[in-house]
Amino acid sequence: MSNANEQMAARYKNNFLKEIEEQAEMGEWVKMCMQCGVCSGSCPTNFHPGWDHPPQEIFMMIRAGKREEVLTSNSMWMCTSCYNCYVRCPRKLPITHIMHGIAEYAYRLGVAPKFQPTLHLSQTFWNNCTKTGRVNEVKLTQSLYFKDGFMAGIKKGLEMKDVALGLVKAKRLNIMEALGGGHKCKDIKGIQAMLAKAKELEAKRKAAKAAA
Amino acid sequence: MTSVVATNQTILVVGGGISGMTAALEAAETGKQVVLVERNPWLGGRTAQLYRYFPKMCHPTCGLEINLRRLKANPRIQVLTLAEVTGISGTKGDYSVTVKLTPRHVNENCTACGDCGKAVSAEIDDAFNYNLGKIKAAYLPHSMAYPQRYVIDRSIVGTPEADKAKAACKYGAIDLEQQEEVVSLKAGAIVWATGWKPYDAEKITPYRYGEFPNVITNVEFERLADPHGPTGGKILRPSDGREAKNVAFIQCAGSRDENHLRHCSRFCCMGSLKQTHYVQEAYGDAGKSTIYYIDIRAIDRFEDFYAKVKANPNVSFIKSKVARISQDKDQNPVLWGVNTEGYKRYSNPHDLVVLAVGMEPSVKGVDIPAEVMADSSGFIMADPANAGIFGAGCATNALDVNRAVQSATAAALRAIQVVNKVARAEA
Amino acid sequence: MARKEYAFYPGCSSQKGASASNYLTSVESMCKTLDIKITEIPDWNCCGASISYAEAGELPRHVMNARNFALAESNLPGQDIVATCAACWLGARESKERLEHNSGLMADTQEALKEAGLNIKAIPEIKHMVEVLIEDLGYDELKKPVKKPLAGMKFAGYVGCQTNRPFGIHGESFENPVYLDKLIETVGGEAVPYDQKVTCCGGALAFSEPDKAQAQIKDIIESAYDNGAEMLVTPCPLCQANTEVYQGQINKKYGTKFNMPVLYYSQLMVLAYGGSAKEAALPGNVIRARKLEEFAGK
Amino acid sequence: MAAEKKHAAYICSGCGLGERLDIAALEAAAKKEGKMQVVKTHAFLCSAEGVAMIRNDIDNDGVTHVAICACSRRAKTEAFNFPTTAISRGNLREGVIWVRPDTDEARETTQEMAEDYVRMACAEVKAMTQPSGNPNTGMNKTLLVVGGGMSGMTSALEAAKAGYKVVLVEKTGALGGWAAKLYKRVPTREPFKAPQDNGVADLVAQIEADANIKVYLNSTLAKTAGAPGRFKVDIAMESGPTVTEDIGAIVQATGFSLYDANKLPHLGYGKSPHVVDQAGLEELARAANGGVMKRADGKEVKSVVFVQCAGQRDATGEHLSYCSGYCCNTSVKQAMYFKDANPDVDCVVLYTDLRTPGNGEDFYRSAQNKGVIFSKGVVSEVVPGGNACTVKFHDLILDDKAAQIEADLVVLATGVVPNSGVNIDAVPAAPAEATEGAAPVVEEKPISILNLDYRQGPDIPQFKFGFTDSHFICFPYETRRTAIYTAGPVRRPMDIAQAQEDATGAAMKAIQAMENAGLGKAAHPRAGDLSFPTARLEGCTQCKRCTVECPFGAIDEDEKRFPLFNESRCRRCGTCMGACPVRVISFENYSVNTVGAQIKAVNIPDEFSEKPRILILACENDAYPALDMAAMNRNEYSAFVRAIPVRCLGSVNTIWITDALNSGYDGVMLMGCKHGEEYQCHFVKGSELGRYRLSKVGDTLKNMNLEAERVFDLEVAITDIDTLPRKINDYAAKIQEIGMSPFKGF
Repeated sequence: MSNANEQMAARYKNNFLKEIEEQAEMGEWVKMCMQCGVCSGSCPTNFHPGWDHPPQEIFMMIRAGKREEVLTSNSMWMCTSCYNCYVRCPRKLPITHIMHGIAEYAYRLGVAPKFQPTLHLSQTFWNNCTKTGRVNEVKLTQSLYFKDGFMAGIKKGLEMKDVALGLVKAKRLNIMEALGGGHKCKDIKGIQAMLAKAKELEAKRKAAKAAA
Repeated sequence: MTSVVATNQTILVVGGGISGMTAALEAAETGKQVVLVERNPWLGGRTAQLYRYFPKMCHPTCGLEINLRRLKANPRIQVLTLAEVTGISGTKGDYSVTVKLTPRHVNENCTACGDCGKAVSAEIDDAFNYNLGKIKAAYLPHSMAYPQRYVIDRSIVGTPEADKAKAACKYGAIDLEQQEEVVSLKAGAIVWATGWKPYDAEKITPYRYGEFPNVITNVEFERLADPHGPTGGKILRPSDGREAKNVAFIQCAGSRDENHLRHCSRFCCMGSLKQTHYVQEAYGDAGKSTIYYIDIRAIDRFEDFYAKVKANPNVSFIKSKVARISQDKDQNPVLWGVNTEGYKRYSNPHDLVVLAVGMEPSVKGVDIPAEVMADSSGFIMADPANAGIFGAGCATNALDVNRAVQSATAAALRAIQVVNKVARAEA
Repeated sequence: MARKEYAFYPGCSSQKGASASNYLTSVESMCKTLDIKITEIPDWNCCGASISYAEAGELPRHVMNARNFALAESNLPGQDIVATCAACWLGARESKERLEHNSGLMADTQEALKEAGLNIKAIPEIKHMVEVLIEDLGYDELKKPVKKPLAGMKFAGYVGCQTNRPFGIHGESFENPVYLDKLIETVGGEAVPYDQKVTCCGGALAFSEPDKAQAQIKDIIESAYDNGAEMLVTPCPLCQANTEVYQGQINKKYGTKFNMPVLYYSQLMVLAYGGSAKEAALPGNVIRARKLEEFAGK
Repeated sequence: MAAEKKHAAYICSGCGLGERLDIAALEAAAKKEGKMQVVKTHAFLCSAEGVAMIRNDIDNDGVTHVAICACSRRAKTEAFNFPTTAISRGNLREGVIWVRPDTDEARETTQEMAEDYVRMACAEVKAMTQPSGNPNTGMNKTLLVVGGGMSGMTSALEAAKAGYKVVLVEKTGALGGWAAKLYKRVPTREPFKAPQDNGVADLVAQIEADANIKVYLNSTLAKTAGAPGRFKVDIAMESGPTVTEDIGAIVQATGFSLYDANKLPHLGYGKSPHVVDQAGLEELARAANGGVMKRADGKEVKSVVFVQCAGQRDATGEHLSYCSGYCCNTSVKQAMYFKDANPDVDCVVLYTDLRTPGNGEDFYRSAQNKGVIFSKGVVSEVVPGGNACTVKFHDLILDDKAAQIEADLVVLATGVVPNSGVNIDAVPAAPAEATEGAAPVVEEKPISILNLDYRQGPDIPQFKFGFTDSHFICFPYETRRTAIYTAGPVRRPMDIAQAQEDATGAAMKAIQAMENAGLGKAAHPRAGDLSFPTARLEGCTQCKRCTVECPFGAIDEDEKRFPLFNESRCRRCGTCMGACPVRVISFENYSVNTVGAQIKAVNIPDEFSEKPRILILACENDAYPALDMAAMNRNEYSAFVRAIPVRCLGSVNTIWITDALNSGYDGVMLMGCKHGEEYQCHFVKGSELGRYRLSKVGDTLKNMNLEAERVFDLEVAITDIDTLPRKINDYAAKIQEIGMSPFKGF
């Protein structure tokens, strides 16, 4: 287990619920769940066997202190941000954001599943779009396909060939972007500085809570 | 012109459902003068629209028969139907009340012989049966309607249809000239027993009520099971009249939900447990019921009723708030969700889905014509500042019939306390 | 002086050469016809989209949107922000809501913005282009310029998620929103009823969990076909891309014969307003909408 | 009322009666067989003019008895209301023309039907006198309240506020009952977020300040004798003499006892001081008084588990099978005691169904918001440890059968049992035994609360699980001991808020009972009925059937072992009348004779006429309305039946049946309410007793060597508007099958 993880586990001893409430975005809502299951049923239903644990079950596991099972789970990473659970919850829990929050926390602690494709996507996307302020779709797709190493990338690349070609034909994928070209913001520096500050502030806020 | 005899020792009861009738009867049978005001053209309220009661599976109309006999035998109660209180002024022990009377267009000469109904061809929605069927525009609201008099629906007044009805009546009972009138009366105390309304199921959009014909509400299901109902007591699908043998009951349809009703409506669990008996009664072992629930609230001694239903192999329970309903090509509603006891996904087709819609106080949204205090759900709260106006029954809380009647009986005493005080003061 | 002016937030996908460039093209010609002036927010940046949650965390995501607010506010004062991308719109609206209801978050955001020499006074209203059309103009206004009704053409209005939940278009139900159907009818087309109208296309998981996402997409297209639709219509670039570009792969995997064009509402409107195939950016569709191309030719 | 009788029949020819029936023939029947001095026909009898005609004959022509031959007695009741005059109703509309086809072949039998109903109405009214009211009334208007808890105090105060004197008897040394032991109570007003003051002190203060309320502490009831309006109650005080109070009516609010947690060793109770029941937790809370919660050994509680349904909702039969209703909210409240004092205390509530109805949902939400954890699980065992207890349970959501929690303290929600005194039905006295005069065998324990000096036992009959609730949904204050009402948790498991509402309602009913007893009027369901039973004791054989069968314990035995009627306890159902083998019991307006005369008034065609006659005796509350409504729906049935409404099947005397069969009726249908556990008879045992009695008719039939089918007992519900006509027709067909009775023309 990672260092950060051990620290937090120690800090919150046996109270995983409290840990989530303080450290995960919207975590303070978890305690309000009444286990009706409408969120679980609302999650895109063709996704099985996608979910090990649907939201309502995750919440129950948090209350039951199943820390490792929750943080290392794949489940939160299956969220497509469709917001069905969010709008149907009779207790008005912002479930979509809670799922994101728990996932983000697991990642922050370094205990999220290794090679979790959605996590990788999230990293890649954010790094891509914050690099220049705007998404470079070609580089995005490249880095996605090559995430499992070069050969796999080629394979995936071939798989996706038709897709890519189609887009290129339709002038919706600009190979030029791969070579330094492509869209970017003017004030990249400002954006970087701004984001650095934001990261710093957020880390401070969460640490303060843990310290309290 | 309608004349009402009332003094500041009179008790005004607003609402002629079982709570209002009870409050009125208990007070009158204790020697008090009572004016009973009801918005419908008939007394009995929503209990009269139920087929059976839990847990005894007996018939509400049986109690209604007794209450009506008590009423007919009691000269101290004046009943105003098609009447709504429009204003209350004054204070405890001395209220002045205005009541708006909508014309029935049929006077006390009516013998309920039915000739006007035969003469008229125009049809209107059958309100008593929650609009599941149609009735003639000259109608007796239902077999136990009191007063036992026909009603000429306003929609035909001024049309040849109404003239047909008038011509058919041998007893001069039809008065098409009747106008809306407002009567004023005194009252020493007021019992507010305006009851409840089923939560509007169309607002629960994932269940597609109003879009899918085979998704109905619990109150509508009562009418399907009742021999007086639109299907003569047969449980049939609205879409195609086919027998509905595989019925789903969705609990907390609107209740316990911050997007709809925050409170638990209390009666719906027992209501659905009761309604599984209707399915069993109609189709024997071919009738299957499934109850989708969060918590089964079969409170206190009702537990044994729940236990009996649970023991019935034709009834299954799934701990789940149904996420959404879709419809297959045969118009079977398909329920989607997860059984939370051990995370089991389901997508179950049923012949018919009954939404156990919750209880919304009728006073909600309506401005009660007096400073009556209501909580944020719209239920009337006991309020020292209005010590002469008392809530009763489901206007005060989500109650089953039994508790509503208790509440109404209590309200009657509170009202009597006020008028007795007035009497002592004037003696 | 146009009758309406907005600070335009196209978003990354709706840039020249990007995956939704055809959306941009059609929106621009649509706005011209409707006399709506959209001015791009100078140096706008990515909204971060939903998917960035893990790497970005909370504050940085809001800060990214806040920067756009600040830029719009200072450069295009008094103008509402209009986004064409569902994700941009949702991301921006979420940030606006969160910042306005959480003073601590707002303070931190301002502090971060300072690093880029910006700050927020009051966050402008944030609208999706659909809201501009329906709420600011109204269906009647949208009908007026129709020269060539898309008569006899059957479309499945695919609303998807993010223009629908959690905020949604005012007055629409989450389960069965009808604004797309109404737009289709406004331009003379026929909107077919089908039950996958708000099914999720998988969103960003089309990249990370392709099998699962494509299973969803299959349901959507299938249901559209079953109910007699010839084309799909969407308000969202990601929905458009997902439902369009993977049809080939789905055919391979499931042995289906999908070949259903997926258009933006804006493309239909441009055509109905008499615009050319080019103005409607029909060539931008990977699955060519032949029927519409002929229609535009006539 | 005029000294000599004058009988009049009024026939209506409206509503199609004139078109369908030969009115002249009806008039003739009323004159000839009906022997009416006055017979008039009106085309619209219920009109102001028609009513005025009758009114005038009564006021100016000395008419004392009126037979109205028009529509059903259930229709136009207000129009035909002549309080001082004996009235009978011949049901020609719902009873005849609406259930018969308008065809030529039907005309003859329909006319016969109508003529019979006219004769029956005349015969009935001639046998009636207008009730004059019960002479032995008691005028006392003092309310006795037994039990000084929340319910009792509320009943006392609410009655006093209405201006009535109250005697309040409490067996302990202080008022307040269980509520006084609560640190706080569940909130009763918005926002329903936090526990509120238990409110006891306030009520006690009000009672002490109220001159209308006399309180006896440390006191019990030694004897309760008499009847509504004239009870004599001996109050035994722990120290000092027994005093006698004159009482008008009684509210019994004797509350509950806790279910004995010692019966739950598997949940650790008794094994560890750190396993308590909810009452035990209240003690700890009162000790902490808002500060940190400590347990018996003084250790601060850092973790607590609440076990719901401990020994409740138990299917094994070992513990309580019911749910006590209030415990979920109580645990929610008690968890807040901990959280409000220290948010870091771990509180877990283990439940199977969380039951917080109404606004309790807000209270539940509030507890979650305070960090109380709710888990759906079934507890198998609580293992006491040295310092902490281990709660083992099956987590139903995570489907973890081996789930367990360590806790400093465990609270068991054990529920309640009612303090309802002696179960007088413990060994039911079957009517059979009764005939030998055997008194119902009565349990020794528990000790009686009311010590009623009643023939039928010392306490209120119990309903389910020992609770004394009413059996009726529409009538929660139905009681089998007139003017004695129970209120609060003794009646049904309930929380304080409900108990106070209930206590107010019970006070209402008790006040009403006193008022009506004073006026000689019956209580529900025949509210206001002035008739009352009288017995010709010279004919009485002291068989005691009446005293045993009376569902309301109205009849005792005097020192000479004759039945002693306590009219103000009587509910006028007529069960005694039906029970009496020598037919000495009758009401002025309802007697063996009023019905017998109707039976005899029917014209019986001869054996060869192919026209059988079937007598229907129908319960007036359910079966008769069902027949009426069938008619309103124009559901036709056989012209061979003649229906007579009876107050209750229990009032049916077998002589009616044997007379009918002797005089040539071909069949008899008895229509009564459902009986048994889920009975629907509004006189409780009426239909059951009636049926039991009539089951004996079989012998009579044998002796007359008639087929058993000639008497048919039918259970009818008020909704049987379709099935009832069908069953009537089936029966008529069967009778024609087995042939005409040989007893005609004798």
